[in-house]
Amino acid sequence: MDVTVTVNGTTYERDVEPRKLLIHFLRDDLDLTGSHVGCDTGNCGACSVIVDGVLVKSCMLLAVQANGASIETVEGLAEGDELTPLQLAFNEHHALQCGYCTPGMLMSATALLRENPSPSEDEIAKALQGNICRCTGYWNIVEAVKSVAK
Amino acid sequence: MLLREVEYAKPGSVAEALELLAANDGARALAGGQTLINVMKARAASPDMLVDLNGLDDLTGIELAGDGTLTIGAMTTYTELMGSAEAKARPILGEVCATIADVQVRNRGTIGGNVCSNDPTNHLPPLMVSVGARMTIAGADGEREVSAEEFFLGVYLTAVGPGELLTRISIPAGKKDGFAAVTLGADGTCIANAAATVNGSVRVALGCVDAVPVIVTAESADGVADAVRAANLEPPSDVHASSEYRTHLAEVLATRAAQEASAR
Amino acid sequence: MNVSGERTFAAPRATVWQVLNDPASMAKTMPGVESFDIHDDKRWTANVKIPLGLGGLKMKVDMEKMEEREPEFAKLSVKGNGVGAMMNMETSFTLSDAPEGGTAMAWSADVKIAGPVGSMGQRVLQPIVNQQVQHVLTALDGEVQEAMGKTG
Amino acid sequence: MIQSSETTLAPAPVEVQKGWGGQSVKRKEDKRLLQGEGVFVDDVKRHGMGYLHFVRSPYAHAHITRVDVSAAEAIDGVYGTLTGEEVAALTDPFFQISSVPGANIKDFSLAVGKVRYVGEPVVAVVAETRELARDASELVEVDYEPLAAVVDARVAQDSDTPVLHDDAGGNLMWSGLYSWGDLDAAFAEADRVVKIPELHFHRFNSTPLECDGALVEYNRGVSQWTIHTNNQFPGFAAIMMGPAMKVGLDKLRFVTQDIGGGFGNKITSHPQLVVCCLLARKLNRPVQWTEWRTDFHLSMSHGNERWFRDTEVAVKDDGTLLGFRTKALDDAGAWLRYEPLGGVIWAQVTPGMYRWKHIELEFTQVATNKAPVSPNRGYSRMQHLWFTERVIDIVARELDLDPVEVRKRNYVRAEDMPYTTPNGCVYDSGDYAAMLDLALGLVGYDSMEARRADAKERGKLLGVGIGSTLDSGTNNFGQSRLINPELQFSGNNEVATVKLDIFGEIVVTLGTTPQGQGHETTAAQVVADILNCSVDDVHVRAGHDSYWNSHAGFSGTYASQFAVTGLSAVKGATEMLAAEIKKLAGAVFGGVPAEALELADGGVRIKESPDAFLPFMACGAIINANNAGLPEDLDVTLNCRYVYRPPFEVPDVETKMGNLTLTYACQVHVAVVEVDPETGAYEIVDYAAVDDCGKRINPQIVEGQVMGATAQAIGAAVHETYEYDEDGNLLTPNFYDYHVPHALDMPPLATGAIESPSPFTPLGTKGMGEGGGAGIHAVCAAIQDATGQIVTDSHNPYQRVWRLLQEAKA
Repeated sequence: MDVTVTVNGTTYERDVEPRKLLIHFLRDDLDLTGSHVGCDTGNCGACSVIVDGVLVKSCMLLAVQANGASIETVEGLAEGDELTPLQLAFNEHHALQCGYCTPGMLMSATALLRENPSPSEDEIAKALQGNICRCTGYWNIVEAVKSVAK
Repeated sequence: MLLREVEYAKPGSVAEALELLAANDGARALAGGQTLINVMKARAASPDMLVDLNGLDDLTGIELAGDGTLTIGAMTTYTELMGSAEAKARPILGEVCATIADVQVRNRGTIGGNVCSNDPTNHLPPLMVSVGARMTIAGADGEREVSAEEFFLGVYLTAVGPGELLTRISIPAGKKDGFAAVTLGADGTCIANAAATVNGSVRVALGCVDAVPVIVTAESADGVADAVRAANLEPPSDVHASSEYRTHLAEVLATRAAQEASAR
Repeated sequence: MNVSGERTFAAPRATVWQVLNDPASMAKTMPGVESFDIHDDKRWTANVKIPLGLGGLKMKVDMEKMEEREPEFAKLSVKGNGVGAMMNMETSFTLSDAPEGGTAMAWSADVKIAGPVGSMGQRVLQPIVNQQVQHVLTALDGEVQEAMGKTG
Repeated sequence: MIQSSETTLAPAPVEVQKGWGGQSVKRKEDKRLLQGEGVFVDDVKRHGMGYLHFVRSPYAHAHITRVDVSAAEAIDGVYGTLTGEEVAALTDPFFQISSVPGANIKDFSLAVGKVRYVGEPVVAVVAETRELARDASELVEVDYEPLAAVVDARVAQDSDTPVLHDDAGGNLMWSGLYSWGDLDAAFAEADRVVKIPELHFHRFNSTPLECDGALVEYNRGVSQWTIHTNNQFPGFAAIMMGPAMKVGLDKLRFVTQDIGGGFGNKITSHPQLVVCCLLARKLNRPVQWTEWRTDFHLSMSHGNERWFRDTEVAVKDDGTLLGFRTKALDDAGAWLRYEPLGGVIWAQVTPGMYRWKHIELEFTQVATNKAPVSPNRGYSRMQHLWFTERVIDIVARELDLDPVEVRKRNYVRAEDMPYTTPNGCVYDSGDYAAMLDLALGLVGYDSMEARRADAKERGKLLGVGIGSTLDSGTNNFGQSRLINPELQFSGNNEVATVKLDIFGEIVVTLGTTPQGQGHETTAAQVVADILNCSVDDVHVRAGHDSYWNSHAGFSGTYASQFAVTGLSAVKGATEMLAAEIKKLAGAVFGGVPAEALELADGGVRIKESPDAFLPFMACGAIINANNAGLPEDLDVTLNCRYVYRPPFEVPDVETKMGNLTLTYACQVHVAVVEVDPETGAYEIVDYAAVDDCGKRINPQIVEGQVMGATAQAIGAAVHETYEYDEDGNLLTPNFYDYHVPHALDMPPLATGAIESPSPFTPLGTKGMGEGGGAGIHAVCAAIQDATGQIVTDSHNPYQRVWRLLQEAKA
């Protein structure tokens, strides 16, 4: 089936099998390998992206379902080499180690901050509940997000 | 990961969706996909065709009638329900939805999908039973309505037959509700849960203990534990809970839910 | 997983025995049978599609009668091979004359399920198995009644 | 949510770095990872590559009676398959570390003739797309004849138990008796003998978020494979794969950039890598393999499950520990992929943190129909340390003593350092009692009784528990000879190269395969301090490539050693480079001796006349591109390779004595839990983690490691378990049932640090990446405190706590 999506401002048109998950479409067909796969049951959130303004796990959405959508992924956060305050805060607070969960974490935190620019610590943890990190224990991730909260 | 081949259809109306479902034996409705897609990844089930209900306006929306009855479109997401001013009329709904999985799942997962999958660990089947929800099912011959009690038939099986769709859920007015669960970590997989509603007497629906929610009633919260014992539950054992432990949790959680409901 | 139970049929033992030992009648009691092949009086094969709410589970099921003592006892081995699941079941039943008339059947089954479906967890599988068993027993009742109709 | 406190102790005079070392320099690797520009193994693509999917066993134990791949191969887009039969013809079984009987098993990269655990790879299928490869794998017909399975190590050696490996003649894989000191004397001297019938350390692992994978290319012209993989110990993979594939190690090139977590779990992917290699050659195209989560849970690197049985502890009435004897029974799963090294690795921490003098441990490892075990963060020591901690708390309870006092009475004391253990290991430095005080202070231990009363009012049972462990780092591989005296391994090594390139770039290559430990950053800190430049001027190459010539036999990232082996190699290479730069400058300046020169401001200058300055750019250019006229005997390349070799002797095979590890970082954790007595559900309401890893090059990275180890320990203690049913089906094959901690599950954390530099390492550092699993015990002890019942399992889900409470009532 023909699928047209706009990812980080660029429009792509591809022919895909209906069974292809959005995450595989992004990674394999569009070569946007920033979003990752860490599980096969929709638990880990490493594939989190924002579709038409809504934070979703791209492993529980078919690529054909995203037809016509505007998608934001980790690759689109920074303007060129200019990291966002959130990305800088992750560096400042050592909120990443292996970096595999990081793209999903950043997307979840980005979605949170758009909706709630001054989240409490509990609200941050609740917003990151869908993203598994096995390296950091989350404390520094929460600190990083807190540091850019208004 | 990696689904089997499947056809995909995106109907423009409920009628078209019903036609597609009726015409294709192996077709399944795709709601939020937060359960179905995962089951398909495991290839534990592989429908021949997915009929995508996303975008069908007739299946969304939350209305509050003058008598306090809430009518919720089956494709309403948990997030939409949590944010709905109308849904605050029955506060337990938003409260329970807020504990389902995580933000991403709540953004996609739908009320209709939750009840139609009727996984024994889901939160909404017992809640729908305790609040006395009524489910509207559309088919080729029009619509019919069944009570939540009649709706749940088995694991992954409901009164929604081949060629049919759950279109909306209506919930009568009320506030005296409670919900209690033991989960694997915060908002994790459910080990046992219970939903209670006080309407004169107490009505509790127990989740995770059988293929469908088990109803017990009592005069007051104090009598709930006895009522659960009298139900002679034989819940399944699994890695998280033996049948004995689940039986015990059912009793404790039923009482807690009933106490919460009574206290409102 | 072990499941067992007892059931009484309003029919003489010979009729119940006949139904239970007729592959064609048994086929009618199984959920979602799409085709059925009888190899000999001890072995038969069914292609089934077990109806699950999320989509049917297709399985090729081989049955073999391991033991029988007419008209009271039989033991069957059932091996199912599906893409999402493998099932191994040993089931047996004992018939006796019920005190209040009719035939009493005591049955038990040891069911093992492996593969992706198996990984869905006991809390899902156990209710599903119970559900399918109920389906079989209800259908069995119907078959026995039908056999009564034919013979009576 | 987080609070920190720090103390510095310097019991021994140690030269430590000044300047960049010791600063929390922001990580150099973060930028690419934050932009989604890391390169993980599944990101690597090649033209015409085929995707590999494994057909896996649905049975825990079965004979394979028939394999038919014809239907799969007939599909359009399927490139080919590989069966166990082909593997058996093309390769030799993997080399076994074990002595007999484990030495006799025949381990191939696909199941041959028999399957031994659910999820074992049986056939590999390669196709044009990922989906198609899986489709085709469903068409591979395999007939099995199921056999009874053994899933409980305790009955594995019974006569009526099925045998996994007929070649081994039974399920016993390895056994050995370790006995040090004088047990009889200890028990004669004891006032009390505390008996503990059985303790169980459960099966789990660290579940790195990225699963295993590879992209393998075969270069037919030079008969050589390039293996892009996230294997974290390519040196080990190579020595397993080369002999099996009957090729020299130079034919196996390992390339890695970013790895999505390892924790030891990515050491033993060599069987899958062999399959990829064979198929890349057979099909003459690049082969890509990505392991999915369920595959990982079913088949990869479970941590060693261990039972401690018939334990007897000799103690004095005042709580002085004299000695213990126990029988450790280790469940290896179906294959020995790194085992039975777990049978000796624990001996690095034989007495735990205590001054026990007399110890006897009978170690037995058996095979079961479960996934093979392999190293997991805290490998084998964690099990043993949990055991020693459990003994302390059980003894304290039996003697009605305070667990804090029993610990302090028996801890190895600061003044005893360096301390030689009964088996000849040397604890380098530390003050365990001071760490405990710090940790207790962080949770407000003094006010615990008031909190207990407050919890009781709210209907909760409060408990507080301690876990004190060692993270022994930098292995002496000579300990493998205690397992198998025939083995020719000993010592350890790691390599770094540091060079000055043509435009003066400082380029560092490491032999390691980091998975988030920040090696690019800490290596740059060490280099910058020696070359007296900025960390921004140091380019540490990302990842690992065995063709960079910067790897040694033991290269990799495992076993808590980078801060010692890796950074010492970096230090050595950088010092060589610094000396060469001075030598070159001396020649350029016309015979100025090295002592008169100094490195500063991105160049080298004469101390007395700083205007005589040669920038690094000039140095690099002269040697690399403008070298005419240089003195003939000037042996300067500005490309320095250094191999760090820690000071080790070969352990004594007879007495099993020897120094098995160079450094001992230490952790003291305290957990406070509140139990809901009606459900057994509990919450960790307070947590303190105090760590001492000697000199910290980058305190923030160190704290990050401590936090991660803490979270993993909490996860293991409360939720994470690989549990099997009696037929050998894994009941927790995904994150739905294998619950790892999420953000909302984390307790408030207070961290503390003490620095007691190691006197044995060039930088005063100690390896510290694994943590010792202190948190697992802290939670167990807290539950024991809250319920009043002895905790005998390392895993305490709500259900088990509820049962403990039922037992307390009864």
